[in-house]
Amino acid sequence: MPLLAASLCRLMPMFRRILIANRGEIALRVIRTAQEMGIETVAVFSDADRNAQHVRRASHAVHLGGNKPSESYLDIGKIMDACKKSGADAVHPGYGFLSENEDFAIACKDAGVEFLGPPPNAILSMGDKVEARKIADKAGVPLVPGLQEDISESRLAAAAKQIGYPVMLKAAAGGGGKGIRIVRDEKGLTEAFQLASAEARSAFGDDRIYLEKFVTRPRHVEIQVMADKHGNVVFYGERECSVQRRHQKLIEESPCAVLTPELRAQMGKAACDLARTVGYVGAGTVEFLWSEGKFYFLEMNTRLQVEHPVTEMRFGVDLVREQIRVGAGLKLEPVAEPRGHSIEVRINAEDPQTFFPSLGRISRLNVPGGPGVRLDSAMYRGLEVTPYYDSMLGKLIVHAADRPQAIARMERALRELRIVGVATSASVALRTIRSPEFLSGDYDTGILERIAKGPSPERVELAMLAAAAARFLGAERAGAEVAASSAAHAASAPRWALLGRAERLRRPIR
Amino acid sequence: MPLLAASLCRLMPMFRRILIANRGEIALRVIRTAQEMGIETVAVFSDADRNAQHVRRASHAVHLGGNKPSESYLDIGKIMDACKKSGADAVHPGYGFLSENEDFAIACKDAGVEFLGPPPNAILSMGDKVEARKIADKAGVPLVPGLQEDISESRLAAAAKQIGYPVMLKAAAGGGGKGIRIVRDEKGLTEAFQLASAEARSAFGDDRIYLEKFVTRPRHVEIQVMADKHGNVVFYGERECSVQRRHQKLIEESPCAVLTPELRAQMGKAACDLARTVGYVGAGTVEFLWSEGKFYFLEMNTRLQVEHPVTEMRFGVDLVREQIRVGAGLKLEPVAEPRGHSIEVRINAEDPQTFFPSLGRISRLNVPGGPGVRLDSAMYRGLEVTPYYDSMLGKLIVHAADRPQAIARMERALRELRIVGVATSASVALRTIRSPEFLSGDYDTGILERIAKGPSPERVELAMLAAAAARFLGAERAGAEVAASSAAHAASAPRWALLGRAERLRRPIR
Amino acid sequence: MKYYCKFEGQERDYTFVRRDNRLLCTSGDRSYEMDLSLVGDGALFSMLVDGRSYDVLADVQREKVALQMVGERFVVHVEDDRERAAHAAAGHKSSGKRELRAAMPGIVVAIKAAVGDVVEEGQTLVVLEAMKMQNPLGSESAGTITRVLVKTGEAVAGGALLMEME
Amino acid sequence: MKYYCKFEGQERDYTFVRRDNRLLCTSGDRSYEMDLSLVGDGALFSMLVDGRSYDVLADVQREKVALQMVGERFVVHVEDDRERAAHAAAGHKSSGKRELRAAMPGIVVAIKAAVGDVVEEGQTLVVLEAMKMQNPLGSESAGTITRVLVKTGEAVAGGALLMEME
Repeated sequence: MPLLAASLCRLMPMFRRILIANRGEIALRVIRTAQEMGIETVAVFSDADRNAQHVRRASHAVHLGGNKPSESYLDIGKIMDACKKSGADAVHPGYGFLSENEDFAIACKDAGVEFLGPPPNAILSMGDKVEARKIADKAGVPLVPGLQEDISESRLAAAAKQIGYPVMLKAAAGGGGKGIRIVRDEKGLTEAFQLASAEARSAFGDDRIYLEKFVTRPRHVEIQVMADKHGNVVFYGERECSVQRRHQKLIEESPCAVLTPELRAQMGKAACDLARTVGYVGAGTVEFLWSEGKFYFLEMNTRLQVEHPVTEMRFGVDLVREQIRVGAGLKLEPVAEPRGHSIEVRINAEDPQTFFPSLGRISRLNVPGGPGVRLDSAMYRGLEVTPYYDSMLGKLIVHAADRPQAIARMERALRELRIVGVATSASVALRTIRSPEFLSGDYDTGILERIAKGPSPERVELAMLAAAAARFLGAERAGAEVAASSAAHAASAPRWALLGRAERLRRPIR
Repeated sequence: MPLLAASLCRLMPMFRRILIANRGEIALRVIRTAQEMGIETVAVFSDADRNAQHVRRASHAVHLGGNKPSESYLDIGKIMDACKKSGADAVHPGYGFLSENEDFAIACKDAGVEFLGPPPNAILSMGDKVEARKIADKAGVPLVPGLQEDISESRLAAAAKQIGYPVMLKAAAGGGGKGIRIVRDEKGLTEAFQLASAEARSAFGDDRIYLEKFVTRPRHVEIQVMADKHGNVVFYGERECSVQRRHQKLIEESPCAVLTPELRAQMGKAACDLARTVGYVGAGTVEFLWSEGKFYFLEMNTRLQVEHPVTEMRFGVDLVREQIRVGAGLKLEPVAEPRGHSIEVRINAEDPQTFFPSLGRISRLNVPGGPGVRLDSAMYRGLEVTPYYDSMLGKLIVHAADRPQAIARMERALRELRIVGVATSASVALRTIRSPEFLSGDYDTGILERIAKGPSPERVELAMLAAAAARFLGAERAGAEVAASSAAHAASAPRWALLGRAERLRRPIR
Repeated sequence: MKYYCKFEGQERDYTFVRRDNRLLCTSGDRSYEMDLSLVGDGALFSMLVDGRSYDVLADVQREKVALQMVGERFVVHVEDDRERAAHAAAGHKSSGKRELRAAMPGIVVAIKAAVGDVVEEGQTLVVLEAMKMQNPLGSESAGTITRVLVKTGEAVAGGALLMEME
Repeated sequence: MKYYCKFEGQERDYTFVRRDNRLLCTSGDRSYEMDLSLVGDGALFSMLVDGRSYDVLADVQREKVALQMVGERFVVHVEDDRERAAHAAAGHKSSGKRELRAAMPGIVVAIKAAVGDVVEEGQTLVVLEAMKMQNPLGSESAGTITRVLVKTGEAVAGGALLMEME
């Protein structure tokens, strides 16, 4: 009875209205699924985000005010007010911001609004990385050698010496690569500690740092879990996330090229056991280090992960839909057999050489299409990329029958993607997936340091020819237009100037 | 050994260079897959298409000259010259143009270039719709009552009376809905015959017409087949294509809501039998009429179909890749189990009320993203939609776990799609998929005539408020800018004018 | 400011007032709290109505406002106070002559009537080919052809005058 | 017309000549048959080189040409004959003073040196926070700080002058 099912889905949604306590592509991601489920959505927004896609595409929008996260997306009071004002009966926290804040989960509970994430206790115990390591240890999950407690600056040098260099400094409240530093010898230890603490304080409001041994040729492999309120816990395979720079993931793929079925099953079981131990509900990710055929618990992220689409495309599942269903008390749908291979590339607004953030206005945008390509992004032509928020503009995800085909598809999609107005990490990703190391599948978290920084000589030749051609075309155009054109056209040209504009401006007026 | 596989794929492609004897989205579609397979591509182009995406995205491009199809994409001599000039060792014909022209297939064979389609004999016998019916009849496939031979104007009235009204007039050389007319009584018969003949002559260079009984509440259901050079023939389920206007498909989906597994198997077997009978190679589609639980052979299209992505998304297969592999003499890959439901909407440049073609320049384009959405299109900002070619701008395809979810996803994707500069059929498609008739799955080829022509009263209210708000915003902006702004800005405003531009222009200068 | 909107026979007026950083809109006995924000180059705007959000593409050509929103296209006629007063003063003109215009750009492939022919309503007068389709253009009412302005084989622009009749 | 291109130490010159409806480009002993066509608003062009096709996005800012093509970004310096002659005549100027500039827009969260401090190469002088990352900005060479132009907590634009040293 398709009519009945569709009607029911519209007439009796599990929730009436979901408030999304987030911004950017993840807010849009949640809006898309909610809209498909016939559930209304409430966007919240800072001053800077008045024109953002999540505001324009939600069915409702509530202004929070301010530009700093602390005045808007991190302000629990304002967000709870927005819930009340808009009549939302559920909240999706996205990732970052309040997604792993147990006080927010408690505030939602107290207000009778369903928090689409795990119970506060699970957030609390997994959010404290030191505590999480203790719980994992008790559950029999192997750990990387390190100190399972936060350390002060005075004990730092002694502790690092005891574990042995290189060591990693990590924020106890951390996540998303913030507040992490690798230190190779005692010289840089104090400054790294200070920077990491400051970053941790700024990102999480908690500057506690712990130490871990930095293992050899580590790979970062994580397990996607999902739990319902009836005690069922499942996992949807793994994601390989070793392509990182500054401890921020740049490329993720699934399956991981080096994982045996046995190891996958062991890791999956360990992840599910851990989720059960803490009474988990909803979507979560258990991160492991993989090194020389062994795996070690890193941390559990008690939220939807940025890279969740990699899993969605392989398993044909909508993880946001499952989060909402589970939140409404429904049982988990069975996990389908995975199909093919998927890869995600994060598109960050940053200089491809220096990795510094690149700000500006997106004046032109060409997005890839065709088979097996997905773009999750809140970009639009005219978007101002501001310094207030994360530099990630979106995520490009591909799916194909096997790994070589998926790599070829990603290469094709990255070439189709054109963003003008800010520099992006896309060209670095393109060079990475074309590198012999990535193609072989035998890579580790150091891969980006080994990727060629510049384009190949043939490409440079081509680019010089094209640059000369651009000047030639501009000069010809300027010559042809010099009689007909007024200054009018040039005056309104965007930052990415019309060819020939510079030429015209250089000609004497009159 | 992923590295080896990827390298081999690049170093030893099955073809070195494929020429695409087509334009628009299908040329781009073939380029995408060839690029992913490491095969170079050659675009051919008319004068009007110098800037088209297929020209810019192919690795090579050859100018054919002229604007009319007969001077370019239909000129076998010019295309064979382009093959020679570019060193192409295979040709993909796309759909339309020369894709079902046996002389072209023969010319390729003679030139030692692989034609990525069936052998000339198969094209010839299936291309003549009268001949095709005879072959199908002999193979035991049920036929719609009708005349299996072409008829002249003088015998027309008698033949129609014999079959019984309503009747359909169809081009013997037809395909793609061109040269088809339904006639309900004798009054309109002669004019319909003349129009259909003229259309057939213009589209196929062959004005022969045949007659068929118009069956009750017919559905158009087709089977996708693929055959290799080793005698293997497979089918990838069916596509339901009953949402048509002017006999042009607008919405396609898979699976068909009313097909039983038994009937699907029968139709699949019939389609494969027919393909075997004519020694078929490559991708083909056998079209059936479905009416009251029975199916009747309509015709076989000896090419890749516009709506092939519907099948690709369900079966996780790249049909263009399979065409290329099969053309290179490789064996077919096994057919995977289908997953979920997919729907395609064709985006045509046409007035949504009158269905008349809409020409113009695409000045703004916002394409949908997120999970399960695919856009196959050669649109770009700046594209001039000319009267020389088909009005189809592209195809929007979605995939989801089941039919209601796929419909909801298509609704979401259609709302995200924004095209400014030409009117499109998108709003008609949106109203269609939201209609109770489509939602129920119980529809037939007459569905579009029953779809509400205009928006709902609530939407009209909203639109009037928004229109007033647009004028108000424009007036406010004009007021604010009146001092600061020069005429410069307005002078270069695009056709889709800046708000406030009209306001400013109306103010007295000085 | 007050605006008078017309869409397919329906009429509404809307008055906008900014007060204390708020924008209010009233229409008849209804009133809305509005928040309007231009996006990018200004063809797009975000409209919040009592907290409900709409993403509107608007092409304002004097009194003709073409919109894309909620997945639909609308063309709404909007007058402000001054325009309304001006139109009332000018009154309306109308012509007895009827015209057949090309509904789309295309090539004239057949002319089915000549000057002096008496034609019926709906009778095909011209066949236009565009995008490979043959499109018959019919008479909107019965009458007599007074002028034929095109020839077979001629390419015509959308909206071009093809025939006149009385 | 002749153009002189520089990219990361490499130099090439290209001469374009239109002849009989053809466009030829020569560079050293190589020559190419070209076909160039502007697309849309002209920031994009299609370049055919001996039948090979490239889709090029170009931002021409006088002699600085920023390109996006083949999946990469390039900034190529291009001079024409007149510009080359002018530069040769003008010669080069250089300054002994060194500057520390903000590599990106952000907020100054720490200042690690004061006027008069003698600093080493690579020593962190300022920490900038941008997009939630702490970015240490180091000295490019050893020297003495002569000016500090920013305060902790201050928001600075990309390229803003932060310190001067000698």
